[in-house]
Parts: sequence; C-alpha cells; structure tokens
Amino acid sequence: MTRDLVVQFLAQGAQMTLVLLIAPLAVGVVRRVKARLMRRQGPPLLQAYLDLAKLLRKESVIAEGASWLFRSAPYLIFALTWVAAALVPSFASGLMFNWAADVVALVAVLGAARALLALAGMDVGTSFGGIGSSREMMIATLAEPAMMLIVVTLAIAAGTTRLAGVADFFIAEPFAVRVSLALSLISLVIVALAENARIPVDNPATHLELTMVHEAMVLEYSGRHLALIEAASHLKLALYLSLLICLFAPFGMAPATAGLSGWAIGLAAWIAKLLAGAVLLGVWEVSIAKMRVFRLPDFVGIAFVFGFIAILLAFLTRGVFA
Amino acid sequence: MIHAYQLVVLIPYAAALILVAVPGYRVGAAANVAASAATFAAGLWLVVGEGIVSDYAIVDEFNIVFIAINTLVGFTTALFSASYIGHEIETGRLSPSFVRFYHAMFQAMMGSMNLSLIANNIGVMWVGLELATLITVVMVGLYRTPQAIEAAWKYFILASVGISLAFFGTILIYLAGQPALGEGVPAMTWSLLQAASARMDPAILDLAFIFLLIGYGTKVGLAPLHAWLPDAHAEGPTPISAVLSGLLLNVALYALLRFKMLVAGQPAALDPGPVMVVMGLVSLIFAAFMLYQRRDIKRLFAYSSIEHMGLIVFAFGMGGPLANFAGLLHMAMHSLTKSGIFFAVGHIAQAKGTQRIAEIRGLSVTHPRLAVVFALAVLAICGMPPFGVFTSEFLILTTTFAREPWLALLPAFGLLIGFGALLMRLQDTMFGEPVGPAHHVSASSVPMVLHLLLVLAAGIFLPPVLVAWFQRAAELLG
Amino acid sequence: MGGALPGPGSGPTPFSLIAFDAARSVYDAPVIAFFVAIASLTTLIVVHRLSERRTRRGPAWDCGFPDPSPATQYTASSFAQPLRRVYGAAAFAAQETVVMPPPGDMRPARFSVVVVDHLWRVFYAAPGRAVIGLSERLNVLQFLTIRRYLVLMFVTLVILLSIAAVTT
Amino acid sequence: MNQAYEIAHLLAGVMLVTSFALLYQERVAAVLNAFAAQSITLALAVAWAAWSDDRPDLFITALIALTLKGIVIPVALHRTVARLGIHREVEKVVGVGAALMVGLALTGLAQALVLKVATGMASHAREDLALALAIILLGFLMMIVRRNAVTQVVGFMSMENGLILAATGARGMPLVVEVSVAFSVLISLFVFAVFVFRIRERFDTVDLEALDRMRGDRR
Repeated sequence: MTRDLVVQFLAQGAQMTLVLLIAPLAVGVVRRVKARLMRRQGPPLLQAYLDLAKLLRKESVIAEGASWLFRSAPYLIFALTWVAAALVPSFASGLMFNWAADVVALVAVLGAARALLALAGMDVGTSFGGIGSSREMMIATLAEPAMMLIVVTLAIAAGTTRLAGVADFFIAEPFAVRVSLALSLISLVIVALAENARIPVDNPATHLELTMVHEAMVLEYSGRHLALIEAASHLKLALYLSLLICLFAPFGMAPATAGLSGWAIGLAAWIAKLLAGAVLLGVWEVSIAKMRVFRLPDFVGIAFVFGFIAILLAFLTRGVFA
Repeated sequence: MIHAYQLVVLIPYAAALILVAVPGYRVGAAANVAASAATFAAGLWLVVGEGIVSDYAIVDEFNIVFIAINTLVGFTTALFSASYIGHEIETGRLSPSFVRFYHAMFQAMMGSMNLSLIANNIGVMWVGLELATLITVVMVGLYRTPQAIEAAWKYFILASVGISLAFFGTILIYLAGQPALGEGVPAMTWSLLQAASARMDPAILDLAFIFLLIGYGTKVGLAPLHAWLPDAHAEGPTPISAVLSGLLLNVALYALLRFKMLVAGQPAALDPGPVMVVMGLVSLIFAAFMLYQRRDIKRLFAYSSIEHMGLIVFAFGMGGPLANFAGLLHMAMHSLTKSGIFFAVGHIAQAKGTQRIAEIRGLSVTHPRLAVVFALAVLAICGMPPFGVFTSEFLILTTTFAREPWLALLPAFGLLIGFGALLMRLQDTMFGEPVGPAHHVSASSVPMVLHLLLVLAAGIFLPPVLVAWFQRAAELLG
Repeated sequence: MGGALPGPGSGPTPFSLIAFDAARSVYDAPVIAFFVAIASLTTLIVVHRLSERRTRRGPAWDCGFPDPSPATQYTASSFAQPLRRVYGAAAFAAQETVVMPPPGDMRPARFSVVVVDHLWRVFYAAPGRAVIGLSERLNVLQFLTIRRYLVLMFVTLVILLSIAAVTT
Repeated sequence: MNQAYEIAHLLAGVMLVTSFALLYQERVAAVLNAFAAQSITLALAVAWAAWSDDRPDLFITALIALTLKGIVIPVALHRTVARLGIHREVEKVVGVGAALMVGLALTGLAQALVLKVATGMASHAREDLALALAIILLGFLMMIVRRNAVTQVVGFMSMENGLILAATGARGMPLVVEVSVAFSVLISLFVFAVFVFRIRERFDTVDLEALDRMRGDRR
C-alpha cells in the first residue's frame, strides 16, 4: 500500500516535471515549423528554453504604482497552470492526481489563472493592460461555455467527467468515430486556439496595439516575472495539446494497471503525438490570417454552436453509447 | 426518588410559585436563569438516561429530542431576558410588578411545555399545551398597548377554537381506543394506543386526525390557520417571541406527530402524509410571499417561522426515515436559529428604539458587531451554507427529489422566494444612511452568539452520536 | 427510500466531494489547493535561487499616455466595452445613434447608445414584478377580521371532513 | 339499560334542536335564552349520564353547566347588552334561511362521517357522537355567520357544550370533569374580556378607534 503510494507519487511528480520540461520544446517546434514554411531559417528548436533562461537572468522592472498583486500573480498563475497541466493524463491514465479532479475542475483552475492574469494586467493602470484584460475576458465568455459543452458531450459519451476515465473509454474503443465527437474535436481545437492566444484569435509574435490581447496584459512584466508568465503560457499550450491527445488520440497511453514498460511506451507515444500536434499548429498558423478582435466572437462562436450540436446528437444517440 | 422527567416539569412550576413572591426584578431574573439552568440540567440528565414508559409519562428517543431543545432554548432565553428586561423597565414599558409576573409566567410556560412533551396521556398532553398557549396569550398582551391587546385577543380567540377542536380530536382518539383497550386511563395512554393502533377503528381515526390537525395545526402556525402568529410575535416581549417561534410551535408539532404515528399504525385509515404535505406547502409558499410586504421586523421573522414550520410539516408528511430525519434536524436548526434571530432583533429594537424596518437603517455603521451577528443569523435561516439549516433543507429537498422529482420543485420554489425577501429586508436594515437614534445595547449577546455557533457547528460537522440519535427518533416516526 | 449521498471518505481521499459515484466525477478541493500551494512555493524558491533577484521600480510603459491621470484609468464600463460590443446586438438590443453636425457647424458630434438588457428583463425584472404583485394580493390576508380568520379555519375543517366523508 | 340510552339520546337531540334555534334567532336576548336552554339540557344530559353510568364526579360537570352556563353567564350577558348599549338585533353575515341550510348540510356531513364508523361501536354511542359533532360544527358556524360579539361568544360556548356532551358520551373517559372546569375558566375569561375590554360590537375590535389606527402591519 505504502509502496504503491510512493510509486504513484513519483509517477505524478515525473509527469509534472516532464510537462514542464517539454512545454518549451513544443513552442520551439511551432516557431520552427512556421519559419521553415515561410522559407526562413528560424530559431533553433531550443530557443524557448534559452529565452526563459535569459529572462531569468535579467533584473525585473516593476512599474511605479504596481501593487503586491502584480508581483505575486506570476507565481500563482504559473503554479495554477502547472497543476492544471498535471491534471491532464499524459502518458498514463491512472495517475493519482487524475483522481483529484475532473475536467470541470480543470476548467475552473485555468479560469482562476486567467482571472489572476486579467487582474494583474489592470494593476498598473495603463490602458494597454486594461484593453488586454477586457478582451481576454470577452474571449473567455465565449470559450468557457464552449468548453463546458464539450465536457458535457464527453461525459455523455464516456459516462464520466474524469479525464482519465474518458481516456480509458477511448482506449477501449479506439475507432469509435462519431459525429458528435468529431464536432467536439473541432470545437475543442477552436477553444484551444482561443485559450492559447494563437492565430487567428491572437498573434503571439506581435505587439501591435490594436490587436494584441495576451501580450497587452503582460506588457508591464519583465525579468523573472515575464519568464514565469511565458513558461505558464508554454505549459498551457502543452496542456491543451495533451488534452486533445488524451481525448481524441489516446492510443498508446498506458492504462491504469500498466507497469513501467507500459509507461515507457506511453511516454514515447505522448511525446511523439505532442510534437506532431505542434507541427500541425505551426502549419495552421502559417496558412491563416489573424482576425479582427471583434470578428472573434464569430470564430469562437463556431465552437459554441458545434459544442451545442454535439450535445444534442450525443443525447439522440445515447442508446449507442450506453 | 424523584426522577429527571419529573424534575423537568416540577422545577419550572416550583420556580413559578417562588418567582411570584420574589420582589425586585434583578433577583427575579437571576432566579429565572437559575431555574432554567436547573431544568436544562434535568433535561440533559434525561438525554443521557434511560427511556421511561409509565402510565402518565413517556421518554423515548423521539420526544427526548424535543425536550433537549426545549430546555436548552428555555435556558438561553432566560439568560437573554435577564439582560433584556431591565431595559424595558428603564424605558417604562413595563413596571417592576409586571416583570415579576413575567418571570413567574415564563417558568409556568416552560413547565407546561415540558409537561406536554413528557406526557404519555393524550389528555395531559393536551392540558400542557393549552396551558402553555393561554400563558403566552397573557404574555403577548403584557405591554397593554392597543396593538398588544388586539394581538392577544386575536391569539386568544383563534387559540381557544383550536383548543376546542383539539380536545374533540382527543375524545375521538379515546373513543377509537376504547373498544381495544377498555374504558378509563389505558385508552388515553399513548404508548398503549400506539401498540393497539392496528385494532382501532379507521373511520374514527380519520375524523380524530382531522380535528387534531386543525386544532394543533393552529398552534403550529399552518396556513390558513396561522393568523394569530405574526401579530403575537410582533407585539409580545421579544424573549416571548423567541420562545413562541423556537419552542411552542415545536411542542404543537410534537403533539401532531404523536397522533400521526397513531394513525399511521392503522393502514385502513386515511394516510395523513398527503394532507400534511399539502398544508406544509401551502404554508411555506404563502409565508414566503407574505415576507415581501412586511414592515415590522418581528412580524417578518414570524412569517419566516410559518415558512419553516411549513417545510418541516412537509418533510414529516413525506415520511420515511430520511425525510423524518431531515424534518427533525430542520426543526432543531430552526429553533436555534430563529430564537437566535429574535435575540438579535431584541438588540436591534433596543438600539434603534423601533421595530419598523424602515426606521432601522445603516446598522452596519452604527452597530457593526450586532450587524454582523444579525446578518449571519439571517443568512443561516435563509439556508446558506455552512450553517446547519442548509444541511437540513438540502436533505429535505434531495430526499423529496429522489422520490417525487416534480414535487421537490414546490418547496424549492418557496424557499427561493423566501430567501429573496429576507435578503432584501436584510439589506434594508444593514446598509444605507443610518436614521434615528443609536442607543447603547445593554442586553447580553452571549445567547445569540451561542445559538449561531451551535448552528454553525451542526452545519460543519454533525457528530455521529447526534446523527444516530436523530435517526432512531426518525425511525420511531415511521 | 430516497437515495443517500455517498458518505464522506468513500472517495480516494477523505476530503473528496463526490456527486454520484467516484468513477464518474470527483472533486477534491483540499488536494488541489495543497498541490497549488506546493507548486507556488516550489516555483518561488526555485526562481529566487536561479534568477537575478534585483528589482527596479520604473515608470509604466506609457506609449501614448505619458500622464497616468485618473481620466486614463480603466473603468468598469471600459472593461465591459468589448462585451457590450460583442453581445450588444444579440443580447442587449443596442441601438446606437450618431449625430454628426455638418462641416462648419461648431457643435460637437454626439454619440449615444440605448442598451436594453433582455436577460435582466425576462429573468429578473418580470419575475420580480410577479412576486411583488402576488405578494401584494396575498397581503390582504394580513388584514382580515378575526371572524374571517375563523371562516378560514372553518372552511379548512369542513373541506377536510368532506374529503374524509367521500373517501373510503 | 336501553332506556338509559333512549333518554340520553333524547337530551342530545334536544341540544341539537337548540343549536338550530340559536341560528334562527333574530334578537340577542332570544339567542341568550336559547343558549341557556341548551346549557340546561346539557346539564340534564350530563346528570343523567352521571346517574346511569354511576359516575358521581360527573355531577360536578352538570352543576357547572347548569349554574355557570345555564344561569350566570346568560344573565351577565343580558345585563352587558343592556349596559353597553349593544345592538339588540343580531347582526347577520348571512341570512337566517341560508344559515339554517348550511347548518342542515353540516348535520348531514356529521351523520355521513359517523356512519362510516364501523359497527364495532354501539349504535347509540355512534348516534351520540354524530349529534355532538353536529353541535360543535353548528357552534363554529354560529361564530362565523354572526357579527355581534355576544352572539359570537355564545357560538363558542355552544361549541363547548357539544364538546362536553361528546366527552360524557365517551364512557369512562378520564379527566372529563377537570377539562370541563378548565373550559369554564376559559369561557369566563371570554366573557370577562368582552366586558373589560369593551368589545362593543364585534370580536374584531377591542376599541373602534384602535381598529382605525392599526390593523396588523399597516402602520
């Protein structure tokens, strides 16, 4: 019993560390793919790590008038995102922490991080932070309901809101392609793009005042604080990729009862799928243009509509799932 | 050897006799507290002691819950009234001789309620309850203002008619039990009746339960028999409002439940459940709406009591171990919370010199500590977690939902409506520009804080001992 | 008799909140809070170890807004502006009126918006009015004469007796 | 034995008739007389039960019914009516005819209810119960269809007469005497209150001015 617990604890710790370590690599892959498609040389794959290291070495400049909230927010945002990332099953579905919360709690933890970020954005009192925060919240009002609809669809399909349970369900029935799940997939992809401030919702590579959302909020940050925020956003990208993988491509994931060898296979499969997801994201971002901020509701609204239709269909065909 | 169950009745009656003779309200108040404390101790002794079934007295798992609450709230109310009543003399609302009379009556009322609770004879039970009612009638009219006298008069008439109907119901129960148990005392002994209930005539039982429901239901405050309740609460002294809401309604409900158990023992008789469910719901929803138009703070909480008694009667009407458990728990929580609220209202009335909600504004500015306690107590009665009222309301709603999903909507609706009204009034009193005087409050805040803490503790953690105890009581109810 | 809630402690940890069944959904707030606390502390320690600890106060990044006056602060309505903009047409039936004086006219241009919150109207205002209206009607029952209250009692009694008389 | 029940039954029947007579009267004085007649009949019925069942304690109840309700209270109320200048006429909410029709319906209801009672009970006991139930319901009716405070008090006392009749009819019931004493105290309080608080016309108001000043919450 105790040994089991220790193994579980170590596996959980390993996953948390792994996600943390691999997240910047995924970002590096996205950037590299984009650059190569634009016929540029592009930064090295490990550039994101180097950026973080550099930021950590620099001194922090804090605006006059910033409060304690401004200084403590990066740590909390990072920690919340990290915990959220740990909640998503990556290479194995039976980890201890997967039990602690279901996908509803996951959305809530991410929401807490988002609220902190929006507050920190407004803390200094410049207009940019405010613009960023209000736009972020506007996007959230669209993305979060869509996310909840996806959760409900999955819950109807798999009979549980626990991510590990959903993953187990799809491992057991790998080719259960259904209309409602396809719709959920599209919906989740859109939500993931919106949540991670990717094109076409936001452009992570620009600081254009009129269009930026995420970058506007973190404009005042520098040094180690900025490093934490950046690391958090990397983590969030890895989290959503893992989520997509876990829900829609769980093959290779080690089930709850698997031993070490199962975990090794699961780990390899997960990393491969994560990187493949990053490549796909890079291709997507190159092939599409950034939208105007106020066109965003139309785009994210698609996720909501698809999520809604998916639920209706799931209800109609529940006999099949039961 | 005097047993504890005799003490619960004898101590208050003896104290009443002594208090009549005690001059000086300070000594009287102290003696009142001492007698109530002694009664409470006797009540606790009963709780830990063995059950009793004799010709005239019964102490089982079911009524011990009521006795415990009764003696506890009686004690805290005596504490509160000891610090409260002095102010009434200072302001000239009461003369010292009236206060002496008040203390004696208080003990007599507590004794009568305890008598009713431990009585195994349905006639004695009736006598105790009616005695307590008539004493409260006198207490309600204590201030002798035209409003108080009108309230007492209304209470007197409606209660008297209730008394008569309940007595007729008691006669009918005797008639129903007579063929099985023979003439005389056995046919009025509850425990024997309960054992013989299957042999009793179903048609007479039906008739008896209807009369008992109307008679005792008047005292429970079920709509449309409730009319005396808001005025009596509003016009009487505040400690009496606390006892009325917290205890007398419970004792009447206790009597009703004893008879429900009898009727339930005869399957051929009409099921009392649906009638109680309907009357409970009518009271709950009606009172919830009435809360919106209240201008007097004590009348407001009187209607809230009707609301909660409706919910409790609804729960007992649903029946079954879980609903009965929830009903008992809610009754206990309501007693503690509501009497606590009335203590707080007494403080507010002293601080502001008025009971009109419109004249109680900005309490959070003038009396911040009192405001916090009052607000917490009101939130507790609204059913907000983590207070115990939440637990019991939640249990009532979930157990109803599990059995009759659509029926559960009605109590939920009523509670929601009531919640809105109470919150609205709470806001009126808490915030805004303070108006009128802001006196210093001399009354002790210990009782109300104690009640609030008890309710909070019950909401956070119900000790398994208590749960087991309430469960056994709920099982007796069937 | 009605389904009981799963007891405390039936989940993976003693603090788990379980709505129906541990296999379906679990929420374990203390564990999550504990992990968040651990994660933030770890981050705090590690970052302070690894990084440059110097911190400097400087002016805010003031592109276009050199003077941080109250007028440039974000307000509640500015915060809500994107929301109003996005949901204006659908949820709020917003109507914008722009009065643009002809060139040469020295009067300022005027812009006004009329916002109707349908959700408020349908889900709050209307039920609120209904509740108050109903309570005003019912309130008559507070002011009846004692005789009428006795009538209420009598009618209840007779109705119940009649029910008992007709049912077998 | 049978004869004993015949007489008890006859007296109960007379009481029911006086209940209808109460509803029928147009003048307050006549109402009081009818009530006195009912109370005296009750006293006879209780005395008869005390003698035939050999329960001497019931004589106390009979005595109370005779002196208090048969003589003292009617006389006192007669004088009150005269002193306070209360209307000599009975103020009616519904007419005599309608009240009598409702009264008949209530008597029928009482019969229907008691008829359902199984035959395990002796038939004359059932009849007595039906009569007592009818008297109680008629007394209640009297309280709500007549406005005058005095007639309302009479209605209540008539209800209480029905109760005592039912209690003595329930053979061997303990506490009957005690309860009848308690009820007498209650009734005395009623009459006393009408007297002291000068409830002139109706139950509703202790004082007409007070009624105008306040009515529950409307302050």
